[in-house]
Amino acid sequence: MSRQTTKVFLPVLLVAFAGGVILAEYFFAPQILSTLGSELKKLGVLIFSMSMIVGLVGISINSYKKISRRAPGEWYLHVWLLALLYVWVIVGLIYTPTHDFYQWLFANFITALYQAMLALPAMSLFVAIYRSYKVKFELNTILLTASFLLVLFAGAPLGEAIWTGFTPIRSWIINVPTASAERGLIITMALGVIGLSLRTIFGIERTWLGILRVPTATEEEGEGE
Amino acid sequence: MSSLLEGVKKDRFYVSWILVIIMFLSYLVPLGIPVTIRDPTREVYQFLNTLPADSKPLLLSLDFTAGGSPEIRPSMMAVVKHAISRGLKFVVIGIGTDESTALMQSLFDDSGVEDTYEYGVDYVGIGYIPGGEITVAALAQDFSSVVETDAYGNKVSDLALTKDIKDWKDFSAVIPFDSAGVHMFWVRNWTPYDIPYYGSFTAGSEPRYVAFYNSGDIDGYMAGLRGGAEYEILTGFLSTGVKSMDMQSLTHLYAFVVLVAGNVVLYVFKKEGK
Amino acid sequence: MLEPLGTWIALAFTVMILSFGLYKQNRFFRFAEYTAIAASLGNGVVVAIRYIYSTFVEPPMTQGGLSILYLLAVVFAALLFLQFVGEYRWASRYPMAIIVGVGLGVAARTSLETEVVKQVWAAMIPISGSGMDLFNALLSFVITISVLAYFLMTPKYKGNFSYLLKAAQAFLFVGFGAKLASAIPMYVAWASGRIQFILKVVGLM
Amino acid sequence: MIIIEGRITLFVLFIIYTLVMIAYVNLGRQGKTVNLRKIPAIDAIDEAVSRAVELGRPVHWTEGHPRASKLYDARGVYLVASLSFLSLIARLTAEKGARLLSSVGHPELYPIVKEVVRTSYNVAGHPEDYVDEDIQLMPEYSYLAAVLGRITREKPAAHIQIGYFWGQDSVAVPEVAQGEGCFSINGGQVGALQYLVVLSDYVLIADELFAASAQISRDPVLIMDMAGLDVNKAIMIVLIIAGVILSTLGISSLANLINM
Repeated sequence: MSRQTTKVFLPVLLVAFAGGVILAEYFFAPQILSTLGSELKKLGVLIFSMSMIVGLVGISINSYKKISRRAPGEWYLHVWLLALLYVWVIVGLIYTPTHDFYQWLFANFITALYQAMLALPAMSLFVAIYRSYKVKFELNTILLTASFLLVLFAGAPLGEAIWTGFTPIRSWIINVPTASAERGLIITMALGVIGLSLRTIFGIERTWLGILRVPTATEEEGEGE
Repeated sequence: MSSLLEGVKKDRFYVSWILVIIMFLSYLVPLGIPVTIRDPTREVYQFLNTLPADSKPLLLSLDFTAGGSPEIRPSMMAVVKHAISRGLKFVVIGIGTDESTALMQSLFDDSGVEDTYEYGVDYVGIGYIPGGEITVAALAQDFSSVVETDAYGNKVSDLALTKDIKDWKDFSAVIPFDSAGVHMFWVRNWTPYDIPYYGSFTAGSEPRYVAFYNSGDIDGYMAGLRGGAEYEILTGFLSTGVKSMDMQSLTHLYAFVVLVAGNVVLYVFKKEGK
Repeated sequence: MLEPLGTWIALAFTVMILSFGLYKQNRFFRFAEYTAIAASLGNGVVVAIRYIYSTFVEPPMTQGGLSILYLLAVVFAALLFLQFVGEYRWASRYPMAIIVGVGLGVAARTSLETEVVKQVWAAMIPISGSGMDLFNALLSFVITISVLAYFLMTPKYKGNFSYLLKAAQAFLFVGFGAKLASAIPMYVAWASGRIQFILKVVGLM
Repeated sequence: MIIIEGRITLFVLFIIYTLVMIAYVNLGRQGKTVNLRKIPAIDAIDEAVSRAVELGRPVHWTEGHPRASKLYDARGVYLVASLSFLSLIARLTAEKGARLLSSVGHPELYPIVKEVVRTSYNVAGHPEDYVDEDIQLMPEYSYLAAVLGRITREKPAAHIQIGYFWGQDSVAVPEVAQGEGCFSINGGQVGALQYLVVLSDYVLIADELFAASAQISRDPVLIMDMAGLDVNKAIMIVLIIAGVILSTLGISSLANLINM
């Protein structure tokens, strides 16, 4: 096999095979297809799980490099990262994830950190409102601001206490213009999704391999290292 | 102060600090801005308040994540406390996220269900069931084929409450609590049946489901923190929902102020620039 | 003993993360950030190893038969590790190809059903009724069609058609404004969860 | 019946879609081509990279929250689209000599991103500039904090965020990037557009996200594929118009097709 076959042709063929089976399983009745399809999906989850371990190796290598060259200001953080990471993995493998101690770790490390992170977007949203609505006399910006304000006032008890009319206006804005514009967006987006999927399954587009053009171009030669 | 603030983006700093201070103060100094009870929430309350205590169990689905729980949890707690006070039986499942088993456990711990209810007879916790929309559809047609054991490893066919449940007819109502965006699964697959359908979802997704309420598919709902607060007022189990209403009103007002302030600053700044 | 300690750890992490939003990038935030990376990767690795073991390694050991193929699948997935070996790096493309193919197949069929066909058919609302209903049905129809036309790539619009496109853009922005405003309660509720937590730990609520 | 009950209409539409696509791709193979509408956001990537070179600061690329999408589920295609942008960005940074920072949220994408960036650097003829450490994995729950931290520390000149984003990532990340003075080009699913529109210099709206390779490569095959996509869109428009007219007249035969 030439280098080209192993490096480009086979991966493209595998994409076509996996995608083709998943699509065929959806349309056609024979049992063999759905068995094959569900095994492929399982294989997908297996590769996903394996990539988690690849990630572990990758992060370990990166952190080790930073620690060994004593990267200023951050090498001790990487020591902590590696220590916690491996302690966590060992704890999780010795005890089960349903063990009380693991649950305690999960609740007070991951959940606490994650919920705190979810508090950041609220601040960002208000900063965005402060910074981004530079109302110019442009139709789009005016419309954006107007519908923003109308819906805003209907969103809280205070707005309703001021004027009860905000609520029906909000319902109309959201159910008529917003919903139908969104429907158009969703259909367009989905057609694009199918387009990219089929292009890649048919091997016309190979950007996921880092190759921009179709095989007819001379690009393929440059691809060999 | 000036050395402390060096390198900080000033505008951003003030905008976020004022937001957080407003939120803290709204909990510490309640203003009591009146909350009007809206019809959809009242419908849920009236249904649960008139349902006879010996009727079939309610099906509660916890489809929210730990992240979304500040918004949905108040309505869930209020509904469950109300059901307990009325002696209604219930089955708890979860289809949206794998976090629902843990959320269910915290619901049982915090609602005091264990004090008055007997597990397996008055309530059952199934926990997370994987499979998404297909599962939701299958639950309505053949409950026992989808659910075999509860969250604690008991066979559902051994538990008094669940052993006779076959399909949707064996529940008196279904109430999904959703922040994971799976409420549509329930609407699509359960509203065709003749079973009272109530729901709780995020305020942001309320507009999408209003259409189903208007057409009569959804009999009533609680939207976000606000819906939870309304339900707490109706039942008298006042908790975080009601306490958060001032915060909601004030932050909305603040959003308006910030919008105006941003433009004023821009205008003044531009003028000076010229 | 673990419980109160856990609450204080959680409080400390909460404050460290919030310090980013309220102040700026600082050493404590960075510590919390690295903790989050380590903890969530650790959790992911634990879940992954357990999944691989229970689904792909245990059955061949206990059942034998065709399930022996699962061991081959594990070896195939492990080709990913070859990316660390310079010379045979290309072999890690094979498992990648499978996962990409599965994803694209699922995406194509899901989009076709839930996002194209269901939405197209949902758009086929009769333009009838009276007063506001008629107006709303007509408006919805016009907006959906004009937004779809707006995103066509090949035609160059001229004359009256360009007004349709302006309208499509305008309605898109009306929608963006409405969705932006209805997001506020959600984000604020998220943040309020942490504020209530802090108040509870400090004992003010 | 060989086709699964209830999916006949879907199958017919799928076949029509595929046939149109194949026909146009064949036209492209024969060298025919059409003019596509320019997507400004894609041209802006070039500008963004040049700006980064001028300022001597890096370019930052990220693709989203791993709990919101997985490569093997229905939203994975957004990540594949993001990869096609990454290969363009990597080639430009390699050619112009800017540093490329990749923040990868998805563990399953981590090896692929390394592969794409390395290949792009090879193709551009600068394999020696590839830095493995600049590609960082930010798994699951840590994504938001890690990306925000990285942006504020490294202060990139350009921030390019394309993929599938949950609310928190599509608000906080672009806002912080904007605050750091990044030139930002963002794109995401329909649910994230309202935030991206107010927080970016350029936004990829709707299927512009999937059209990158055609505009970049100017390859007739890919361009004609886009033209085929337009025909498919037109088919949908015609279907909607026909459906609305028929149901207004009280004829429900077309509307009933969905159940077949």
